[in-house]
Amino acid sequence: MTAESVSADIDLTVNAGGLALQTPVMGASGCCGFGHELLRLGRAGDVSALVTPSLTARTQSSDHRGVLLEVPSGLVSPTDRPSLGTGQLEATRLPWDADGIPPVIVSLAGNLSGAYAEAADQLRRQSLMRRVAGVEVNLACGDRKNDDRPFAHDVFGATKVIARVREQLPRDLPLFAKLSADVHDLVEIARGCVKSGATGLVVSSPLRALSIDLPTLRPRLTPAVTGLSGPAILPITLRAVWELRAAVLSGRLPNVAVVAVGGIARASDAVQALAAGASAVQVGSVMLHDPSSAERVTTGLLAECERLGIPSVKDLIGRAHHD
Amino acid sequence: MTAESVSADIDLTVNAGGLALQTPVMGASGCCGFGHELLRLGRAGDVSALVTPSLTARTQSSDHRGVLLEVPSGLVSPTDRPSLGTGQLEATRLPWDADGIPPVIVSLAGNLSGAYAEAADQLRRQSLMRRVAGVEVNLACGDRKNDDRPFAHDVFGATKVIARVREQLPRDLPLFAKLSADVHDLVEIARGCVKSGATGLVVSSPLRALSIDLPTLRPRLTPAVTGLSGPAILPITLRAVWELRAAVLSGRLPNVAVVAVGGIARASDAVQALAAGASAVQVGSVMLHDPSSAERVTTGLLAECERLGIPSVKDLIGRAHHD
Amino acid sequence: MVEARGELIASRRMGVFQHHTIVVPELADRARPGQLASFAVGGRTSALLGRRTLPLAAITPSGTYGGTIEVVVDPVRDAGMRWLADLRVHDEVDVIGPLGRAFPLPAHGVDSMVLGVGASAAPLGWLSTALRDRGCRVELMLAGETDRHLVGVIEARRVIGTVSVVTPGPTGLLPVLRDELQRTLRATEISVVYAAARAPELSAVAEVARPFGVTVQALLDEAMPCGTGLCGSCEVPVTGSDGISRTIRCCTEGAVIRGDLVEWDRYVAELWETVR
Amino acid sequence: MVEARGELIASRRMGVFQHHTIVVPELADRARPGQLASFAVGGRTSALLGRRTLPLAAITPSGTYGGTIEVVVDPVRDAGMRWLADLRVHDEVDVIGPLGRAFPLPAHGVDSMVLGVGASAAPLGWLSTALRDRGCRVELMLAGETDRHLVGVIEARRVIGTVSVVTPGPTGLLPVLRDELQRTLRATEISVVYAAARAPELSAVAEVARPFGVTVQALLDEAMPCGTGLCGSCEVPVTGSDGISRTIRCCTEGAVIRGDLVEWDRYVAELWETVR
Ligand SMILES: Cc1cc2nc3c(=O)[nH]c(=O)nc-3n(C[C@H](O)[C@H](O)[C@H](O)COP(=O)(O)OP(=O)(O)OC[C@H]3O[C@@H](n4cnc5c(N)ncnc54)[C@H](O)[C@@H]3O)c2cc1C
Ligand SMILES: Cc1cc2nc3c(=O)[nH]c(=O)nc-3n(C[C@H](O)[C@H](O)[C@H](O)COP(=O)(O)OP(=O)(O)OC[C@H]3O[C@@H](n4cnc5c(N)ncnc54)[C@H](O)[C@@H]3O)c2cc1C
Ligand SMILES: Cc1cc2nc3c(=O)[nH]c(=O)nc-3n(C[C@H](O)[C@H](O)[C@H](O)COP(=O)(O)O)c2cc1C
Ligand SMILES: Cc1cc2nc3c(=O)[nH]c(=O)nc-3n(C[C@H](O)[C@H](O)[C@H](O)COP(=O)(O)O)c2cc1C
Ligand code: FES
Ligand code: FES
Repeated sequence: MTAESVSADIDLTVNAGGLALQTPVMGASGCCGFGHELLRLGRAGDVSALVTPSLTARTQSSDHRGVLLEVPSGLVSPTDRPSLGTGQLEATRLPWDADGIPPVIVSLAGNLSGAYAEAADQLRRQSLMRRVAGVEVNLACGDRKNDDRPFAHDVFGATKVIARVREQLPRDLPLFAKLSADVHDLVEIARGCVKSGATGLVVSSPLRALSIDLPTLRPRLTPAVTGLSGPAILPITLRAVWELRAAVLSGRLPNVAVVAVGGIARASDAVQALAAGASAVQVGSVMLHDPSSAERVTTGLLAECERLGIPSVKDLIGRAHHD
Repeated sequence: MTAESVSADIDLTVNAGGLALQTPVMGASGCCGFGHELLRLGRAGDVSALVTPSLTARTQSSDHRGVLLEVPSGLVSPTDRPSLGTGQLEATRLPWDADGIPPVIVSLAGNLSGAYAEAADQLRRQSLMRRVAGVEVNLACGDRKNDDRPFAHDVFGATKVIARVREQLPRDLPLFAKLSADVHDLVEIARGCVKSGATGLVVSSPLRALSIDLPTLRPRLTPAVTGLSGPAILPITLRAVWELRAAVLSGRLPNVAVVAVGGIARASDAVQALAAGASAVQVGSVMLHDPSSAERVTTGLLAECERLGIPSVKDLIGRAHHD
Repeated sequence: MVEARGELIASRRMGVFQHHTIVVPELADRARPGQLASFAVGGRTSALLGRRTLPLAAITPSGTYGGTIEVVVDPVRDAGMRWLADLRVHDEVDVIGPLGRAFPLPAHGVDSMVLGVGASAAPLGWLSTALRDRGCRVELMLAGETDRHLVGVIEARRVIGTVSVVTPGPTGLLPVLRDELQRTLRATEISVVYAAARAPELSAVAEVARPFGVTVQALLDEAMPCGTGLCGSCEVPVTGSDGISRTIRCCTEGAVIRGDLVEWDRYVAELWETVR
Repeated sequence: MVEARGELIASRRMGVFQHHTIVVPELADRARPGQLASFAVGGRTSALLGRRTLPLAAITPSGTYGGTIEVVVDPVRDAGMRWLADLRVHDEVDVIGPLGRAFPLPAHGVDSMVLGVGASAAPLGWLSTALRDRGCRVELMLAGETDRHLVGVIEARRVIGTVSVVTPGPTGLLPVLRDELQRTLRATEISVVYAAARAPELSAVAEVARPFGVTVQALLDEAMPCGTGLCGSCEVPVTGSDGISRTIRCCTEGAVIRGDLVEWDRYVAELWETVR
């Protein structure tokens, strides 16, 4: 059952930070690959946009496998996975021109603001850039110049990265800053990113976490680069979205689109995220659990709109803030 | 089966910030009541110390029920529950002198540093104070002088509260600062608390969270005072404990005991928390799910020590930091 | 109050509900009508932290099967109830009980009404028998969304004689329930109503009964996520005999509460489900 | 690769393991020995996000039952496997498959050895039959912690004739397995070893086989939490034919991998369980 067959009457299209989307359900970075696997599963069309795994200026291997550990209702995994260099895009036979591949958002990572800028610069020069509908900047990476603390935890670091990436990209290309919810003042960091050119905010990256192996009693993954994702963090995601939207409404933050990521697993989660103020959601870990999740969320979203008597999913956005 | 009957050989005693404990398994604030319920269940002796629900200077009702919402592997609940005034302690027929009641730690809350100080002052004057083995300061409350942001999110606010409470209490009384893990620089806040007199740190309070009701599309609890607890947050708790212990080892933080709270549900969780650097753990939400949890964790901890060939649970503390 | 592992030994459909018989001698030997049992749900791999607390439908003290309790589960209430309903014979489940206050029984015979809605009506057959044993006249009224949402009509007819059944009219269940109750209270000498339902229906019952000076003993079948008094999630606002407002914990101080004491408007307004 | 709901139609104990037969026509009609099926575990209320990916033990293409697959589950491996093992007839489960690369079969008869450890040996009966059908001589070696950890010895004897059994000696299973394998390779003309086991045992098999110039086709029965190639958690370090190190995804590019290609030391050192 495709989303459309449920109800032709309800409008699912949204615009998130300049990005026109057929539905509010995107695929989160690193959880949907580059498109090969979803195509093979016949599920590439389930997401309204595909965010790629984070790319870096140079192809990077990693000391460890990108192993997932199972924790209650969540996954703990490394945030410094091996990554492809943006200069290598052409050579990699990505299926971005294939039928059924949705708009592609390229995620960029780095350890210095200059590295992000270089990754963006190289990306712009690739011929595949014609298929790139937007860029998402993964700010959960450690800043070499700031004791390896994540850029997303520091307003100056985050602002600088966004400004330098913005410079490298076409003026009208939607640019998303992916923030972390585990900071005490999310709005301050968000404001810095918007001022330096982000057209949208994505919350949240995996939250800093740790898991210790028994019986060795050693961390199972490197503590500095371990994150928690999955349904366990949904209430924290919702809170972060709420806070950003409330800041827009109170004037503390310029008007900017928010995209919710972190624990979205079913339609009711997506409805909550939209009501809290998100213009779209991304499904991540749950795609690993069940690759039909994006479709289930989309279909369920239609059903929820019908049940609530809402003609356009846009009418849900920010509803929790109305009296 | 009591913990002792499993193995008489293994030493479970620990010292946490000046507090001598028979086992590392304490009962978390607000999840074990004042002792009545655990006594009735025959389970008061399962915890090595009972942390009371937070008390305030004056008895406070609340606009809403202290309702728990179920989320995946967690609970979302209000952090501003109705509270008893410390001045009313005597009148409340608390069972703190009853047989089987473990050492009591009184949790204090407030909305101004002066209110915490007043609560501490009144507590000290109560005759039940003779049964109080320590004080835990719940810093997750909003600071009226700082836009209602939690004290635990602001180094100045947190430091001031701890200093003012310290002044009111006997010099040798163990004093714990209960911190929140959802800040970008936990160590900085911890350092302020230790410098102003905390002998121990407890991490973490529930994390800021939100849940939205369908079909009303309104927040189910007041967003500013909603927290997430339960196994969902365990990896975040472990990460916070690790970070504090690493800061002690690197000299960034004075040597101070850390108590882990947040998602501890079984013995392996407690082992992880101790290995990450905690001297003790507190069981919270899981006691609501199953009041035999504290005993299960304790018994399992003995078994884990046996399996690992460790004669004293103290040998586990901080083990994950050894090479 | 004891914690125990119970073993499901019989299970049958009861309309849209599921009726379970569970061996738990520790509990079966001491429970009275109106008391509750609280279950951990979802099994070892469960993401559900809250317990599910239900009125006991009946007990059989230790005998052949070593003491059983019975409960009626509404599987559509939430995922945890669904899990509970889906248990099969020989499955084990973690139970705490008996919890809370039983229906206070009159010392001598009075005219009474026993009223229940949906699965909440589960304990009313047991209660009716106890009332009849004390010489009470019992009028039984069972309400539900459809015929398949009525619990124990046939069994009740055997015990009680007159059983009236209420199903929704064009504007829903509540108006019909109110009318039927009002008519019965007018036409009889009933001095007490024992009711078991969700809060909105109980509120209506209390309101209808008030002008008649009839005492309502209401079993509040609402979410009680710990069942042991530890969490405070089940608090019910009441007006004490001193006229002062306070809250009582439904799981340990209820779930049977005198209808005239509950601040119904406040309670119903504040009620949120504790499950997604 | 398809996603489907499967219905368990038969389940029996197999020593310490559980053998399940599941109706999933979409999968049964296309799988070959060495391929995998991946299951969502824990049901609706599950806290477990990772899938459990297992080698298929057998298939029966669509017929009376509409096409079945078989798997052998080790319940003590983790809580998810326990849930899978505890499923009962008529329960439904979410399956994705067939996944990955089958054992490459020789075009004509060769002398082969088929070796498996514990529940991982599940597909080897099926594989042996396929090899025999191609005219291969098959030596079967089954290893396990105890007699109750051996899968399909009796069935295998019917198909293969000679089946040797390896259980632990005073210093564990691995030394005995090595010795037995070495002795057999010395005494026979075996040119290929098909092995299914966890990584440490497979590493030993590859090491023993290397000096004999014998090809090892190894089915890596390790955690594959998505099964579809999306997560990258199952990566195995290999040396390509170009001599350059890279990683391949066990679930989609394995789980059968040539033993001489795997960088075993690195792989085993990096292996962590993906479950608590
Ligand atoms: C069947 C019945 C009829 C009632 N009729 C009236 C009435 O007409 N007017 C009125 O003001 N109140 C009436 N009541 C209320 C009753 O008198 C008590 O006020 C009420 O039951 C006490 O409830 P409680 O929850 O406050 O106390 P509880 O602690 O529940 O009850 C106190 C004790 O009284 C016993 N008890 C309760 N009701 C009766 C009874 N009717 N006869 C003998 N013992 C009893 C209980 O078994 C219990 O042990 C009636 C109660 C019942 C159960
Ligand atoms: C039974 C057997 C015996 C082997 N003996 C030797 C050996 O003595 N020396 C050596 O260097 N390598 C040997 N090999 C390895 C073999 O020649 C290929 O190199 C290997 O199977 C290719 O594996 P792959 O994973 O790289 O490619 P794959 O993609 O798995 O295999 C490529 C294709 O070759 C087919 N195939 C695999 N093996 C054979 C075979 N033996 N005969 C015909 N077709 C085959 C498969 O069906 C497949 O379609 C043997 C393999 C098998 C299965
Ligand atoms: C296996 C895996 C790989 C990921 N890779 C990336 C990545 O490359 N870049 C990035 O910004 N986020 C990455 N993430 C984070 C997700 O995009 C998402 O922010 C996070 O998982 C929270 O969403 P979820 O709860 O829906 O999984 C990854 C997450 C997982 C589980
Ligand atoms: C019902 C409930 C009541 C609580 N009340 C308090 C409180 O009064 N004071 C406090 O500091 N923390 C309170 N907490 C937080 C717990 O002490 C603990 O920090 C938190 O729940 C995380 O631990 P857990 O995951 O083991 O539950 C409460 C938590 C719950 C669930
Ligand atoms: S359900 Fe927890 S106090 Fe009643
Ligand atoms: S198990 Fe996820 S990529 Fe293989």
